[in-house]
Amino acid sequence: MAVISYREALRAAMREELKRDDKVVIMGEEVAQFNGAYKVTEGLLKEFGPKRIVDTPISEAGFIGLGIGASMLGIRPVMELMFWSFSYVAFDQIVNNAGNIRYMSGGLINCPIVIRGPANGGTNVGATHSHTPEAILASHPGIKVVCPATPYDAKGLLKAAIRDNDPVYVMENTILYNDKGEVPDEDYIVPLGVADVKREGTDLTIVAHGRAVITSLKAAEILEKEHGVSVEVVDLRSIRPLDEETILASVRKTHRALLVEENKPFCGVDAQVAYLIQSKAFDELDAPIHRVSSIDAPQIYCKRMEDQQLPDVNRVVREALKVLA
Amino acid sequence: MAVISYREALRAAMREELKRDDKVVIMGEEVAQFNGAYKVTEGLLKEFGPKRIVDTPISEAGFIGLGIGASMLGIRPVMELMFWSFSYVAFDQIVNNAGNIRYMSGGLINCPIVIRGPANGGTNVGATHSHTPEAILASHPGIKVVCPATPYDAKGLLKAAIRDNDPVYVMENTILYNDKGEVPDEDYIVPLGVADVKREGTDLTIVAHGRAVITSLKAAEILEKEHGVSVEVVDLRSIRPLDEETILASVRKTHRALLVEENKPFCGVDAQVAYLIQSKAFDELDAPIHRVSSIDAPQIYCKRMEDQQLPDVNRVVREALKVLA
Amino acid sequence: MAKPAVLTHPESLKRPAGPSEYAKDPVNASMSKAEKIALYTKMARIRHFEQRCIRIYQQGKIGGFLHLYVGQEAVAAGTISLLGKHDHIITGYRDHGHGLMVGMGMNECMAELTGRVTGCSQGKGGSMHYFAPDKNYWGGHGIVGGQAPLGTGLAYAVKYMGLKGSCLAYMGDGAVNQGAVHEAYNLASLWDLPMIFVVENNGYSMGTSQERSTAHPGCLAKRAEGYNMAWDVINGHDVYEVRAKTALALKRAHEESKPTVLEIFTYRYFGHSMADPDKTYRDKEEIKEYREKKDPVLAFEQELLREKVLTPELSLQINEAAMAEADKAAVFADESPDPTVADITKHIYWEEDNRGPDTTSRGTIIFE
Amino acid sequence: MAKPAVLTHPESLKRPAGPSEYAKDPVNASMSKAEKIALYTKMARIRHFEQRCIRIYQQGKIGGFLHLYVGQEAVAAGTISLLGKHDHIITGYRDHGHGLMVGMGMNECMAELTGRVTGCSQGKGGSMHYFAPDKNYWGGHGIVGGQAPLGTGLAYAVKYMGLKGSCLAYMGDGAVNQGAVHEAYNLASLWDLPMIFVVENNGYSMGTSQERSTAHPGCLAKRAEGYNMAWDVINGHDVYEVRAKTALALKRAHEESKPTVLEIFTYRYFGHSMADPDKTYRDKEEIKEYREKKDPVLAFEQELLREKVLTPELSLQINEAAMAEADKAAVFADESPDPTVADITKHIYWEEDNRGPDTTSRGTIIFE
Ligand SMILES: Cc1ncc(C[n+]2csc(CCOP(=O)(O)OP(=O)(O)O)c2C)c(N)n1
Ligand SMILES: Cc1ncc(C[n+]2csc(CCOP(=O)(O)OP(=O)(O)O)c2C)c(N)n1
Ligand SMILES: [Mg+2]
Ligand SMILES: [Mg+2]
Repeated sequence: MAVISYREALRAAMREELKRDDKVVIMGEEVAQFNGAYKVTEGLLKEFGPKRIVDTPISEAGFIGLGIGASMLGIRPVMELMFWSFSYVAFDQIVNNAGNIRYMSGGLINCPIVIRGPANGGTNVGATHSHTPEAILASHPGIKVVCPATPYDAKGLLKAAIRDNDPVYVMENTILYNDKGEVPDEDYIVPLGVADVKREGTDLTIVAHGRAVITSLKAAEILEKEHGVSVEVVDLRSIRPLDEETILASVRKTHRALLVEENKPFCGVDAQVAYLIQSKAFDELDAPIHRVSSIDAPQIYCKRMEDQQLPDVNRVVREALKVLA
Repeated sequence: MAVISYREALRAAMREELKRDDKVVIMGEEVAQFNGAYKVTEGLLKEFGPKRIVDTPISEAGFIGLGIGASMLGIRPVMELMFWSFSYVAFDQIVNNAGNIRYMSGGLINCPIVIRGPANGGTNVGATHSHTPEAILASHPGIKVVCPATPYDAKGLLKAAIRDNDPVYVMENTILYNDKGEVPDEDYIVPLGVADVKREGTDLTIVAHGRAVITSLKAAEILEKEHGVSVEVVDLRSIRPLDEETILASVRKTHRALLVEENKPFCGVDAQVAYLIQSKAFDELDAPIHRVSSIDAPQIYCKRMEDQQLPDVNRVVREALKVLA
Repeated sequence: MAKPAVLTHPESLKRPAGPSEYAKDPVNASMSKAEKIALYTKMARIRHFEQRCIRIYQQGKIGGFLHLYVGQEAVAAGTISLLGKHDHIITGYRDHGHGLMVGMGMNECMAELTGRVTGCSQGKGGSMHYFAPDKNYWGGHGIVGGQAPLGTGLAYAVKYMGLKGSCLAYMGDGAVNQGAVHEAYNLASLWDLPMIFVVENNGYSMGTSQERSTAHPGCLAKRAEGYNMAWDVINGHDVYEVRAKTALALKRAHEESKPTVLEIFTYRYFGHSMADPDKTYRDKEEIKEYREKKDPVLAFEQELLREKVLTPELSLQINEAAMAEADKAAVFADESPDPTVADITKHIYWEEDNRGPDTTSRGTIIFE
Repeated sequence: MAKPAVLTHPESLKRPAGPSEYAKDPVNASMSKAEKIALYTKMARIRHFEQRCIRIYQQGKIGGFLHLYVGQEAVAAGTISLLGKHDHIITGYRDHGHGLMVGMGMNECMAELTGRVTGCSQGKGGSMHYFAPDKNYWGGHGIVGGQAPLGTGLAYAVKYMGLKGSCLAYMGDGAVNQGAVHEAYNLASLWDLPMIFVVENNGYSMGTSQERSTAHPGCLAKRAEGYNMAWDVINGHDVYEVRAKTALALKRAHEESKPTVLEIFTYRYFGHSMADPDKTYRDKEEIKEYREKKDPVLAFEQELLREKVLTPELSLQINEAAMAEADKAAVFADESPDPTVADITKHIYWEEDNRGPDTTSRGTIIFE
């Protein structure tokens, strides 16, 4: 197994799928000649040429709508949003066109489209560029959403997404792009809807997704070392479909749950997970479920404060101790 | 007190505020000459003239952005979206411009804008026209959202919204437009963030908003008559701000909660309410919280099935009995 | 800058319909008698289908929107009659005429309106959401202007696959002010896509006359120039003219892979939808004048009578057959079953509808 | 339709800067010596402020984006120097130049970049989000094109209040392909708003040359014709030309309440943002040519030296003062405190920031 970065893992997923299926097209702002705003698509233009790797104007509604239309005829566009925040100017396309057309046509049409790009705070770019729309998109039936936290998952989920015949929205995290991890050389996918127990434990379940998984793993370490608490960390990986069984199995074991996400709290993914747990494992719970989310404000610019706004290791540890109290 | 319709109540709110403050402008598609797609603004053009009541092209991003810009200079636009579903083509304006500009300017700017219109299913118009975005909008700090269920609340909340110095999004329901109720002749407002106990009871708390309140009240009637159960119905009225105290006070009294909304279940408003209750009244709960939402699919066109897809009285009764079991 | 004369809905359009100047255009002259009769038959079928829908609506069998195409038949008929195997179409919510033109049956169309499982979209789409991808018809879209980027994507796919085809995206005169349309214009022109944007200018978007919604330099199609794109304006009351000018755009798409904007002047006789009382924004007189002097179905009938392609008897027969077909479709719709509650959660995801040993997607995807 | 010759970035722009043809234009000829010196000083201040920012960025004190205005100074300087009490401006994320031009201090601007509470937006907005509403400056917007409708709303408000004013909304050459811009064009023209859309065409949107992003009929401003709107193109290396032609648009706004699109050809010397390695999409030679032959600050300096308004000594003094001011601002930013954790939840809602006996809003509005 090679050790590669999250960025390289995403690129490898695209390369392999571009080779496997000539209907796969990479499209987005600056993905080709500029090699990607975050260099995720670096080198692809050179390798696959301008028919497969396509630069677009700054017209998200237009080019994403175009990609969805093309997908109806069997093209498999993998669209890059420079930031998922820009999905707000293409929201109608992303929800109504990709998410509803199968339903409204009584199953006559499907949209095998992937939209990917970073959806995260923590990079000192302010409120309009730091949205994390996984919950609001996943709240629309017809849509699938995944949030990889590691290079392994990034590659496996993106490959699964490209092969999936429904619209799959892949939310990455710029802060993870340089993170390294082991990634198999053989072809593999990570199926959608399968959570991953990233760390086993017995006293407390932490459910997280995206970079919050990394934060939670660090917190689990500290909780173990400094507080003698055995924490299980469940990485959702996929928001919709959601692996309810793995969450519940863990809670049935530990009887306590802390939910961590970098999203804002109101109606975040973890509101739904909290409802799930209390609804299906009510009698198993020894304490109320707690959540750690971003501090509930538009993303602040000041980097030092933004680091506080996002869930950090300290806050997770503190909140975990409250659940354990 | 006059008995007037929900539609008339909304119109009365706008008339009174148009008279009270000459910075108030009504703007939207077909609001003036056509008298409103749903006749909410009927007669206003005649009474106030074309400077105050303005028809727009079909350019939601454009005219809502324009309204937000005008509001920064002190105009108080009350924008009609023919359907809140169309907010998806103006999502960036609605979230980033109206919701974030105060924050990003460090408090130098505020946007006293109201956007109103129907956000509901049940009218046989299919998936793209039946979105209920109260949760996804309210999930963004910077935004306020209210969902009136009665003529009294419709008038009082809309007037409060117009006088509020922040962006307030008023989600109405076309099915309620003809509902009648008592509305005082004197000037009044319903403050944002205050829930209303629409029915008192001791055995079960139903939390609802929008038309689900009406459904829940009917269900409460049946539960009382046919099952001898005393149900308290809490109408949220306001989604953000949220009256957590009233919800918790009711649950502390009844020890059981059923949450009803016409939204889709994943990360709906009631996911957040469920989290709130289990977090702040964990020991008070005698049974898991249940939820009744729309069946989790894009809105179906077939009217008979759409009536099943939405929470109906039977489903609420059935689910209530489960919570009480 | 002086405001140029307004070209939209020019007075000339209202003159009594005479013989078409475009009868001798090669695409029309080359039509066989049978083809002409078939085209007329299709226009008559749209007319009668729509009129039959009114009754169904009035009987309370449709609760939502019903946007009728009566008066605009020559637009769908003229353009779609030219299309070949790799030409695709997509439109807005006023989509019945296009559906019948591509060959959808009246039964499935009628049953969709009343929400039956036998409807073209199994009762899930309704009037605004007809689809027949097997006939290159990609809907039926309810969000104004949303079809423009999608259609541009169909054209992109056709080009990507190396096929000699195109996509026609239809929209109204009000739709041209949606941002998505503008973005699609730029993409189609920038990437040389075989795309035809058809603006069906019926003079109104709901209750807003075109002059009240759109700033333009004489006509809406001319906006194409801002994107270095070809354009034309067409009298949409004359199906021959529609065919002649659309043929040029199709040629441009097929042979040069270049887009075009076509603005077709037309008129709707009924309100925006059946819910529109149609009292605030136009004169009854105006409607009467169009109906009497410019009706596209009658005009084509007259044309074909003059050409001796049609006889009054044959015409009567065609119209009666269309009415009978619509009546039968209404019965079919009435007698068809509804979808079931279990159907509500079908057709959301391809992977769920087609679960098999290869399906990799797991977990909960429908929530409670 | 033949593709017209591309007018954007015409070769003529690259000729060595000579005396300005527009020096004698009334708006320039009528300037006092002091006004000319003040204008030059402002341009020099922008230049030195931006160059000082580079160092701060390189020192790692800015983690996010930093989009520099170096090379484009004459655009903000020329246009904003003409504005009066009821003229408002709004722009995109390349917003420092505009901020300094309306009179923002270097201190608050520099401190905003490093996220200090003394910044113009209290460290909440950053480089892309400068605001000074007291100086009619409405930001600083990060979403490409989003400022166009907002600006149109400012123009609407000015007109609504019966004031003789306007709004200038600045955007880049890439921004013109956003739907929101097109919708704003239509609204501004349809409603006769005192609006000026300024397209700062610097030839590239990030790494995409203008030809690769935009289909156009020779220039971007010409799209205005599709909306029956006036337009003009301007050499943005000559601040006198910018003033002369903008003055006409302002007159149109003030006296006729009509909108204009102005396309101003300009050039940025640095990468799109400091994160752009600037290696894939243009030649170093191209940058060199612009810097050496067309620099707007140097050109204006030369002009004023020729006019004997400026002496080499005075110019040196002005530039040194600007550098010193920028240095001091950098120190100010360094020494300023951060916002606090408690500040994170301030400035979200006006009603919360201004709670008093009259506040009606209750309930939980910030969640955990
Ligand atoms: C984005 C959006 N805004 C508003 C509507 C409501 N609406 C439906 S049709 C229509 C008028 C469209 O007029 P036009 O484009 O001229 O088409 P026509 O109805 O005349 O065929 C409006 C405002 C919508 N469906 N989508
Ligand atoms: C809607 C949206 N899409 C993409 C971006 C990312 N982005 C920021 S600036 C930019 C290029 C804009 O170029 P141009 O309009 O020419 O302005 P310039 O940077 O040259 O001043 C892009 C793609 C964004 N901020 N917003
Ligand atoms: Mg129309
Ligand atoms: Mg540029």
